[in-house]
Amino acid sequence: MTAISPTADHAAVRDASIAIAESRARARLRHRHAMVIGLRLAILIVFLGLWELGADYNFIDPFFFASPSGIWQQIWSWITEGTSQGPLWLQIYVTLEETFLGFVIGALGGIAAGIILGRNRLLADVFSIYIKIANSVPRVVLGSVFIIALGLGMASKVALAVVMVFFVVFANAFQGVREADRAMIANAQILGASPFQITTSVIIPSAMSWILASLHVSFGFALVGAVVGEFLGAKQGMGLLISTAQGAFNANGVFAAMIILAVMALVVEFIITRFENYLVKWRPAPFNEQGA
Amino acid sequence: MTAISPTADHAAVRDASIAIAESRARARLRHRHAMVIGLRLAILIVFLGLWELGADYNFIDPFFFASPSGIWQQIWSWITEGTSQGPLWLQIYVTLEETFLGFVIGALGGIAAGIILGRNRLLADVFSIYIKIANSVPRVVLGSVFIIALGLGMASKVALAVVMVFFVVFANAFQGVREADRAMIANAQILGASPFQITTSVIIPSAMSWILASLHVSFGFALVGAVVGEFLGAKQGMGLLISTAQGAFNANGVFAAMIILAVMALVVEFIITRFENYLVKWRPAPFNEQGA
Amino acid sequence: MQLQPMAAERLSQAAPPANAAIAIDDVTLRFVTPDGHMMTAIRDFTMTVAHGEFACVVGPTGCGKSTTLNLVTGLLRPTTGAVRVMGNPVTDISRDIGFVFQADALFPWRSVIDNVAAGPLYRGTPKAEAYERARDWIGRVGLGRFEKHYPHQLSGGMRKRVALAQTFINQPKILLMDEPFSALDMQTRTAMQDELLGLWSEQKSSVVFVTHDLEEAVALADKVYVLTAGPGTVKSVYRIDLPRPRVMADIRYDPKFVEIAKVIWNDLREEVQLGQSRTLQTGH
Amino acid sequence: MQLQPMAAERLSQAAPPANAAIAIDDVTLRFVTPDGHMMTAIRDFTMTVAHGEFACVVGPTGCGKSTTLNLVTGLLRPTTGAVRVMGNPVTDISRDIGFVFQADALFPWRSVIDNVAAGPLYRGTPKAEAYERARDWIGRVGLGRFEKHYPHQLSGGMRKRVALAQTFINQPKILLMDEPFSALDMQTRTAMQDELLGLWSEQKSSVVFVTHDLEEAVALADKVYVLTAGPGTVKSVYRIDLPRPRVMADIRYDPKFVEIAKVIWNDLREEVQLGQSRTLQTGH
Amino acid sequence: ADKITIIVGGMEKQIYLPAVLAQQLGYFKDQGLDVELVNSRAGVEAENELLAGAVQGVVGFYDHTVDLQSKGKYIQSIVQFSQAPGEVELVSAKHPEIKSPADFKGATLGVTGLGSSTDFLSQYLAVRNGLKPGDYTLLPVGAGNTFIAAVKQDQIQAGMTTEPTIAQLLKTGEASVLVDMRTPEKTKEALGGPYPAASFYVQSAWLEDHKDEAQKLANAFVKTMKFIATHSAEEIADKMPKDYYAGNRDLYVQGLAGGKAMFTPDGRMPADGPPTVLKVLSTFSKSLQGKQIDLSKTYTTAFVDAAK
Ligand SMILES: Nc1ncnc2c1ncn2[C@@H]1O[C@H](COP(=O)(O)OP(=O)(O)OP(=O)(O)O)[C@@H](O)[C@H]1O
Ligand SMILES: Nc1ncnc2c1ncn2[C@@H]1O[C@H](COP(=O)(O)OP(=O)(O)OP(=O)(O)O)[C@@H](O)[C@H]1O
Ligand SMILES: [Mg+2]
Ligand SMILES: [Mg+2]
Repeated sequence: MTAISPTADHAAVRDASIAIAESRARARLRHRHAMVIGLRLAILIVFLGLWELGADYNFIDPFFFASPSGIWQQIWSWITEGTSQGPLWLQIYVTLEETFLGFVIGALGGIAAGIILGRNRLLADVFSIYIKIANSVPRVVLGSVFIIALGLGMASKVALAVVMVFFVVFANAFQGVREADRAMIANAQILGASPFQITTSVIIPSAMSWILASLHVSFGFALVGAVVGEFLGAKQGMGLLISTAQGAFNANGVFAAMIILAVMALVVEFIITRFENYLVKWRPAPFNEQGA
Repeated sequence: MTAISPTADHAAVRDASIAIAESRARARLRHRHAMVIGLRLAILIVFLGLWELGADYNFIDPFFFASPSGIWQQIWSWITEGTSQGPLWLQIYVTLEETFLGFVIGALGGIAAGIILGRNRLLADVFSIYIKIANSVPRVVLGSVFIIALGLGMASKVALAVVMVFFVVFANAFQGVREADRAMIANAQILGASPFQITTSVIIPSAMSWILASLHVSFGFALVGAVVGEFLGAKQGMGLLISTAQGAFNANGVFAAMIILAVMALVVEFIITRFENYLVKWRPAPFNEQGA
Repeated sequence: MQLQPMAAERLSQAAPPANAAIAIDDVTLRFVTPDGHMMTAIRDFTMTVAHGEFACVVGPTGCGKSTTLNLVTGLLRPTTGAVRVMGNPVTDISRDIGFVFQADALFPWRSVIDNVAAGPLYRGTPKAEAYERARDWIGRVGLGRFEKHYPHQLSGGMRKRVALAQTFINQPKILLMDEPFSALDMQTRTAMQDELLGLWSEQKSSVVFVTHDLEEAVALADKVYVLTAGPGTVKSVYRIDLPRPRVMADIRYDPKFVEIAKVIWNDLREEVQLGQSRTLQTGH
Repeated sequence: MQLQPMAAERLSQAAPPANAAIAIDDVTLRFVTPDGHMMTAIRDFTMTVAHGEFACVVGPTGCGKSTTLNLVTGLLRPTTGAVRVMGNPVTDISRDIGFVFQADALFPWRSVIDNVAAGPLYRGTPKAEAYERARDWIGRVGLGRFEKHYPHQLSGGMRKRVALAQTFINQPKILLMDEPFSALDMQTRTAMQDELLGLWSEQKSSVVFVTHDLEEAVALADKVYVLTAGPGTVKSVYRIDLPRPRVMADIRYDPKFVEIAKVIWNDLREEVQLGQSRTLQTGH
Repeated sequence: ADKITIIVGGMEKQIYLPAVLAQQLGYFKDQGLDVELVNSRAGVEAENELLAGAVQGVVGFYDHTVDLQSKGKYIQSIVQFSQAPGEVELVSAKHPEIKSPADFKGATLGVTGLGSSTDFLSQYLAVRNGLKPGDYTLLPVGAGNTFIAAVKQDQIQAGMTTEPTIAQLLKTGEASVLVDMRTPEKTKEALGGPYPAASFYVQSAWLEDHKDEAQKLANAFVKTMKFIATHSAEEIADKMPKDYYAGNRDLYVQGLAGGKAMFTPDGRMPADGPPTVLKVLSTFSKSLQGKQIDLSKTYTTAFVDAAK
């Protein structure tokens, strides 16, 4: 057998080249990040530019479709002078509160229902038909039913947000539970897990990416629910702002409110993504993104 | 070594007992099916019974919440005498056509966008933010924009159904693509699959249960979108029927229309489930449901 | 030399002794095949494992070994016949059992130590104690440096060792193992075998061990079941009366061992060839 | 007897011959561990496989064998160093390669025959021909009766054989196999080995074969790489000059075979023990 | 003839009844017109469609013509259906202390939507009775069920709405009439002049090139107005689709009998109507402030005058 310890020289060369390789990899990552941001901005600028030009030259009628500069003026005047219903931040706060409550209740309800029905075949067979019926009810009609039943306060908007969120989350949680690996469930069972422990330690983690996928889309839905609720009758909120602007043929106002809603959605989206990255850190990276 | 062929006697006994065991298993299945149907009906009857009684004794105000008997009379009169807008089947047909078109376009668009963005990290990083923005736009406001841009005809309802469906399907297709097993993708790649072949033969099949889960919930959404569109302005359709009934304080009419919508949703749901069972017949049954 | 096929055990239709740890009594199990027909996976299968007995199962691939283990755990139900564990009919998945699956069944979202500690935690062991025992077992399977790794960051053999630690830590009274060592190199395998025998003799547990390595089977077992090519049934049963404790590194050189292995090997080869010719006939 | 470690090959820092089928040149690969540190999986790894050469890789579990194969396929990229296949640097996943994964990578939604026919269909073979060839290969791996079954309806060994057929049917110029036969019984394994050798000599392909079974390695290979315990690097390389064609059923009784195996075994054991003591040290 | 599409801001609403009635009586066909009625309850939608040129006419409130002119969009009423808004300020039975708009101080007033005519009229009533904006709160509650629920839940103490919500609340006794604007006389009393409301209007630019169609439409509508003036509520209800009173026919007839007086007998705009509207609107509508409105461009009686 030959001596196989590498010469000290070679080890030093290797370590140096690894350091270089790693700093190169980091630089690549930074560069990519900058490119993504750049591209996003480019798209945004091109889009807004075309819109503004279109509005200026009347390809796009600003009476109907507003114009970026008009929208910006509207937002600025809301910020500085407040809206007809009071300060802008209050409108945002009211809508956000309704949305958030509706989102949390709807998501928890959807997850719970999804898990219970996903774990119990008989319940699923019996009840899923009723869930499907409920899902076919037009939300706008439900809106008036909620206003009749719950009044014009926050409750009816929250309820509308809940019904927007519930079905999406339910459908995914249900399917996520059904997709849980049967060998893994069997393993947990044999290791001594009670049905409840199986649910918490196997079913929920494996349905997690399903649930998270539905949360991404359903926060937007909760927002829509709250705004529609405010549309039907409210004292405060972004929905009322839109409705008033519509009534006054103020397209800039309508689009300005929608942009504020979009920013709200993006902020929450960012938080959900953070949460998701925390939860799924155990996940393998795709091949090729793996070695350092 | 001993002779090990079983005696003819024993083989006969075995075959007979297998036959018995199998017929027992079939009987169990039939019995279970009957029980499920029975339970569903029981729930329905109890629910309708309580509703009717509540309406009779005025716990539930039938002026707002209708009553099962009134709803039935309304449906019957629509069937026999037609509605103020023409025969009932025409309303159903109009709404179904809008819904169906919206569903198909939205679902195909969502699947395509989900697959493209799911397969291409750069595109996903750049565009997903815009998809999130779009998803936060209240559908009712979009409805007005569509009506301005597309007119009061079918197009605006279809567009509204599309935007109800697109985001749910997109979110799931996107995540489904991301979840595709990396070893399986690598295997296909090594076996010689082009990127397109990988998409069709690995990515789509493994994202299929994600996509199907979203289709289940999103047909209901498409229906809602079409109805909301009709609410905003239409000359035919179930949404107009609801709107007229609401305007005439005809709670029975509102609920009757919603029940018709639910039946439509269930029929389509049944078809989707059939399709799903066909597509996922390769799937392992959970343990314990496996042996015959 | 008492080396004799105990095929009588298979042929006798008398109920197995009530006090057996595992009793599979004349079981047939059929699956529905893709074309809607029924396929018999195992047929007229009878097998008894006494308390504290170590049984190995060998047989050609696809003959029904994993199916048999799944019957004992309750993951599959027999079409006809009865399966009893500790004298009770198997109705649900039993907690007395330890099962090392043939395929990977680790929890991918749990690190190595969380995977190994799962069993004790499920069974209500206090957290500190559970993790201490988990750490001990991780050391025993040689993964001390990988406590915090997730399963996808381990090699195939390492994952298998995590699965072993996960099962062993529960010190099950009944231990079922489906080709547990086939992904390990010879040296690690020997160490694991010693670990297994230690656990077994300490706990007086009953073991059913499926393997393709006949020498491994003979080295470990009290009793070796040879199955026929699928639909599987017991072809012969051999009692291995090599003295215990056995030292895995040395036992292969025992002449008695070599002789036993040869006899069983001849029996098995006959069966495997039969199975092969049968599948090849219907090849295309 | 020319049995000599060719360790010189490892130590030489000269670039491998440009005409080699596979050339791994002084590669180091590091992973990020869960606690954010870097872990070196393989280090200063150099390996050359000539056209038509059959190389086996043995080493303790977790030493980096699968990682090495993944480098050749392009699934992983080296941190430093270069990997060349057929003289070209590996930039993407190559279609010239056949790879039998260590874990299951069959398509669960495709029946056995659709799985096996996948490769030819991807490569544009007409459907009828692809299925005909698939049927042929299914027969060769002894699964004729299971054409229509889905993977979850097969036993572990059957699935592995489907994977083999899936790879072999492409008749790849470069064949990488990660413990392909460990789930098979001895008889089936021998048949598969013969099948592999037949394919190899017919196609003149280059093979890298990872196994834990040293005897299998010696029986099959032209060259055996022995790796050190992780971070893996080449410890020694042995050239096996047993005459070909080799008949798997008989070669184990060749005295030269026994001698070679013993020498390599001693070399390997030393390494495995080292690896074990190292992990046990840091055990807890 | 080309198809003419007309949006009706709620086909089942009694204030817009002439549109559907004309269709039911076949008057459009008699004129050789192919008219299609489209329902759209949101007024804004209707105007937008009209301005976008997707439809030819709208049946809606006259005040929109004024409002739109302030935004540089010209539409004009060619047939005036009503000379009273057909709206009523109702007061909840729970609040007998509110005896006139002067008692609105501290109250929450229900309106169908902010920026709607109920909004402006409610405020106008309050201001006319000596209150300042800010003394009361406006709450948009929609019409119909949600309005009734808001009264029941005491979320609004008073509110302005139209038939059949009025009849429904009066029937159950949950509210009573505070200010009635269903007849021209009472409207004059409340607002100081007639308040032209439901009307048929078209885009001015369209009118230029389609005098012929406009005339035929005016003919049909004027004939309808005459029919209404010469028939009882009962007879009119018989002509309407059943779904419009599916809830309760008696109620519908009763409401129609009470509200029939708001309709003009001949479709002609009352001369002192437009100034009243401008007065009400310019008190509150921000968009009108500081704008010069040419009322003569918001309506024309030329077609009604020529109607045979
Ligand atoms: N779900 C199923 N549906 C249909 N057939 C099945 C199913 N599961 C197993 N089988 C069949 O049952 C037989 C026995 O399978 P089993 O997994 O028990 O084999 P095994 O002895 O463990 O083989 P191996 O050594 O390869 O693991 C095989 O022929 C297999 O095809
Ligand atoms: N994604 C990863 N992240 C971190 N470490 C990894 C990852 N993949 C592999 N490793 C580490 O790399 C080393 C080599 O793994 P590899 O799978 O190549 O071993 P192997 O030689 O194939 O072992 P076996 O014989 O058990 O299959 C192991 O220590 C493993 O923990
Ligand atoms: Mg098996
Ligand atoms: Mg490996």
